[in-house]
Amino acid sequence: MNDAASKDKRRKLVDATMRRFGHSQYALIETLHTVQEAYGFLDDDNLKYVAEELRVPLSKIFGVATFYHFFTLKPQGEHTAVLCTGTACYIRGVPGILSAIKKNFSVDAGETTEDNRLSLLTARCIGSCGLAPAIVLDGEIAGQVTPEIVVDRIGRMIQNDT
Amino acid sequence: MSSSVKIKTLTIDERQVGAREDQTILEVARENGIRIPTLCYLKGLSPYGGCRMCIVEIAGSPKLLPSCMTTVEEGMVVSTQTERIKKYRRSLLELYFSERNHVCSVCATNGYCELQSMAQEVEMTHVHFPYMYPHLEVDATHERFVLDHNRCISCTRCVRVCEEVEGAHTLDIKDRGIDVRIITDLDQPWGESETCTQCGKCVHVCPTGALIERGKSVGEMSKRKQLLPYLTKMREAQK
Amino acid sequence: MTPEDFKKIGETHRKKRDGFDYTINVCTAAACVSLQSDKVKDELTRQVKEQDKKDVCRISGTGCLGLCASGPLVTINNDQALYGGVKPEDAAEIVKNIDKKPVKRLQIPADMPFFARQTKIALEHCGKTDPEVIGDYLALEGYEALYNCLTTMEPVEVIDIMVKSGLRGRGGGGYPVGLKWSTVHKAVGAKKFVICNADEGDPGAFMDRSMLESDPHSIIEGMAIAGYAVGASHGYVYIRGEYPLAIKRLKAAIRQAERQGFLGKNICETPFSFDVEIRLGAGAFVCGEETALIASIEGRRGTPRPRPPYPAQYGIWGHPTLINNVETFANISPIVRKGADYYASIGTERSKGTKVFALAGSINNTGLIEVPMGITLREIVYDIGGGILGGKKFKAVQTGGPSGGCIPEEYLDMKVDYESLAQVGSIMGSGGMIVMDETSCMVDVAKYFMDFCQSESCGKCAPCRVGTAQMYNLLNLISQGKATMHDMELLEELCDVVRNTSLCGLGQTAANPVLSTIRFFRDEYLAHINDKKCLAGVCVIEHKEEPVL
Amino acid sequence: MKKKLTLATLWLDGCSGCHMSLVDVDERLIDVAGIYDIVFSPLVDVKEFPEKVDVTLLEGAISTDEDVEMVKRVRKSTKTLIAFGDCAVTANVPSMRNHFKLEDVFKRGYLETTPGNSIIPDEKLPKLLEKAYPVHHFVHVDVFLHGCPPSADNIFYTLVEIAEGRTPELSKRARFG
Repeated sequence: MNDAASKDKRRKLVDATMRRFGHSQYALIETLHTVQEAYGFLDDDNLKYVAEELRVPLSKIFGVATFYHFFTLKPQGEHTAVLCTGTACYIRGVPGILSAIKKNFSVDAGETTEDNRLSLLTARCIGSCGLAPAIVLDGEIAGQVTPEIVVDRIGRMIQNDT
Repeated sequence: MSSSVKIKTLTIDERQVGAREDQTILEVARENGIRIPTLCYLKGLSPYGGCRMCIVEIAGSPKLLPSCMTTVEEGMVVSTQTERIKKYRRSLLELYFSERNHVCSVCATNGYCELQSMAQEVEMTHVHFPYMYPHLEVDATHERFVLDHNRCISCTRCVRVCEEVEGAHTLDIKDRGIDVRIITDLDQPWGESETCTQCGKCVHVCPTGALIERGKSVGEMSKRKQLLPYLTKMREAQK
Repeated sequence: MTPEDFKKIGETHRKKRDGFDYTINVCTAAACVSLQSDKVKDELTRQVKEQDKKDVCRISGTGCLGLCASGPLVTINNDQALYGGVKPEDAAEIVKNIDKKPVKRLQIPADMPFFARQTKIALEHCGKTDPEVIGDYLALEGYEALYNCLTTMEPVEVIDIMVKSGLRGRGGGGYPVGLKWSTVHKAVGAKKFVICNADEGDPGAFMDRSMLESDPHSIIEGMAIAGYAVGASHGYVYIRGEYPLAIKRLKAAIRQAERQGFLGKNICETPFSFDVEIRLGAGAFVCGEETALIASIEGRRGTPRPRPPYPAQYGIWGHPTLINNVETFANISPIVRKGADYYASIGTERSKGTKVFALAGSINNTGLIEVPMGITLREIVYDIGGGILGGKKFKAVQTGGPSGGCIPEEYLDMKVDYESLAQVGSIMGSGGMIVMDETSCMVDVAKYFMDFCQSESCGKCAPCRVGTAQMYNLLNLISQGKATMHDMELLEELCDVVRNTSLCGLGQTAANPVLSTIRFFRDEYLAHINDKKCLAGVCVIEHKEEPVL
Repeated sequence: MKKKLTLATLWLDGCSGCHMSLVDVDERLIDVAGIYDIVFSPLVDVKEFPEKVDVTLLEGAISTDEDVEMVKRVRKSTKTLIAFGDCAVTANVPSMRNHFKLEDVFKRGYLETTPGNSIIPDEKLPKLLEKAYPVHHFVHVDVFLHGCPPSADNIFYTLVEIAEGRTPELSKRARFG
């Protein structure tokens, strides 16, 4: 490991998780959680690093990382919108909301806009069915939304810091 | 056989057979010359239970169980060829053929393919489910072998032989559901893999034309079926 | 730590609470938090200070009060007043009126059927305690059940209570809890494990989340009792990574329990040791399946393996393992405290006790409810749920999520229990209950669930991997008005193949939403196919003749 | 003497290899001629598909709008329809274009691989379907005679069995595909 990397605070968090589990192979998923939390996504360098530290084959770590939808191998945009697609949300208008976002911000589910301002994700259910339809904007849940409200709020969210 | 191992008696297809208590229905059936079709099972590799071809009916159980992973029990009554099972096996095989692009007439393993001969075994005349025609890659970057995802049935024999017998674990499976694919290392071209030992075991355990040797044209790629049994035997002898 | 000690903690805590004339509880479960109940709480605290009522009035965060549709919710002394839709600017008025008549415009009648028709056992503490304070839990007899089990009962006696209570696993399958515990107890193994399945995966279900957010100690206590009964010394909670608040509260609760000696070595000064670790799920529905869950805890792809052997014999790292879900564990301590007979006196012949449901969809009172088994769907939808949103016409209740079915109006008077639901082609499931009105298209609903199943299929076995994708494609054709009756036959055939040949529960039940909608709403399918029409007006059908097929 | 059956043969999107295999029946063709009257075939000079045919051997996949019309027409007039060879049974080689966009197929087939001023043919030609399909995708098929091509033995066996009023058991006689 080079100096720059060893000084990397984020790498230390990853190391701490692996240490907590005695560098056991069983710690793989917990470690990937930490990597994603620290770096925002799972990049090749970290996958290789974790593979080596935990003595897990590369193909296995890649298999695990791509099996779980919580993990992402692509960097996220500056802002994220996670649209809940649970049953309650679905029957109360998710398809309309999704197409409104796609249309207004030219972004597909699971993708990031070209200017890297917005990542649009879908969640199978965020457990806020009482608030259906719900969307999580930069970590904050907005409930009982309509296509208009969502477009407005995302618009304001991604413009906030320009 | 150690003296502590118990012997069980069971019935398979109306035949009384004896078995060690740790044996699976499939093993006992094969020992007794009763043929149960399999795709993902391969002697010498850990059982997987994914292809579902080896499902059997067990009296008293409403569920069909995979014989490759179900151990024998005293008094068990097993049926391997009921009309119901035969129908399901045919449907399963049709699903396999519909999943990817299995064009036998231009396949290097045409005539040596286990999927192809399975169709004959289960009396499949045609695929009545819609073909899905996914667009899939062929990885021909390796100097000796080719991985053609069009022919892969995701049985993971290659993954298991690479991990369990060769010990390299170059191969694994990525994503899930209909999107699963065999990968090498971090999903990079096979030719760039630094962990592949080029042993070729994956090619020879692959039941279809998904893994072949380079330069083999239509109908030329036969698999060395004796390779794994031989290795298994030699390794057991060493222990 | 002796029982006297922890009773003392509870007592002190109770006294501290009783020292105030008023306790204002603000719901801090996820739904209310997302409606800014945290800001309401801050403002209430400020107002209490400002209006100089600090000596008589305390503010506390609390778990889910249930009626999520009317959040943020606030209670005064639990049942003195219940306020809904509270905004930060209402805080002044609430505090001002604390010793006077309740604020009418915010008040929700506490005797409304939504509350009156429920029976709370698993949710007994929800909304009454601060989930982040162990003292609150201890003040309500918390950990007494564990103490009693450890000091006065043999493990088999504990199991016997579970057998007699008739409690069945609340994760979906309804396997008798006593029997499962007994199997793990009898299993031979140097090490045994207890796993709490909190990977709540059904879209449209939030019971586990609410319970973990509202009353984490009851889950921990339930797990510890289970550990004692089966002979395990280590427990895992496998929880969805998407539930940050629940994870935070559970982590805090585990730490508190360890500090007070309810987890760790020699619990309550007995030889029994038990610890609990959290493992994060990472977004894979199939990990609700026991063997897939175990694979995931072991750091592998969450693919299931054929059973037998069952985890009770061969579980995590090959050791005997007990797996129950959150609601099941939440029931354990109340059953031990109140007795098996009490629990068994509630419910129906074969489905004892209560069931927690997450009521959502096109219904007025969405929220978290706990009802006795045997209640009718009509009572849930119309009395507790307050009827259909916007006065629309009822169409179906969906239970069991992607493994369940849609129940039509003609069965509204059916009793809710495991057997009845199975008879109409649905399942109890983990407790998601989605009400649909006339604006929902049942073909579209079936397509929705099949899309879910195909994207959650692990891909290990061919029938589920290919079959669910094939079924989704066919449903898509039907919904677009491009299908023929032949496609309908193929769909029904695939349902049969996938159900009977798939490796695990996901595939074996994936066809249920399709089968149940075909059974009860066949006319909607036929309208799409023959008349190229979506009766509910949901599906987009292009009416141009296709030049080619 | 028993009344002869009528036999039609045709190929749609196929290479005619199956018909070559039919000719490979060799001297047994005389036997075939003894049981069947060939009423429509590339081998005989009839332009219109007859109103009523006992048996039709249909080679090739269904790839164009004309193919679709033809196969429906054939089905309507035929008592026993045989999907003749792998292209008819599985869409085989013609289906290899199915995982590409039609547009790309045209580009590759008419522009990129031909030198000079090449163009994509206009509407006067039959319109290519998005995908090539097996025959049973459009109409009911009575007998699936697979093989690429089916062996002469199996063709002869099939024709004889049908003439004798039996259902040919082909799955065990030839490998699939």
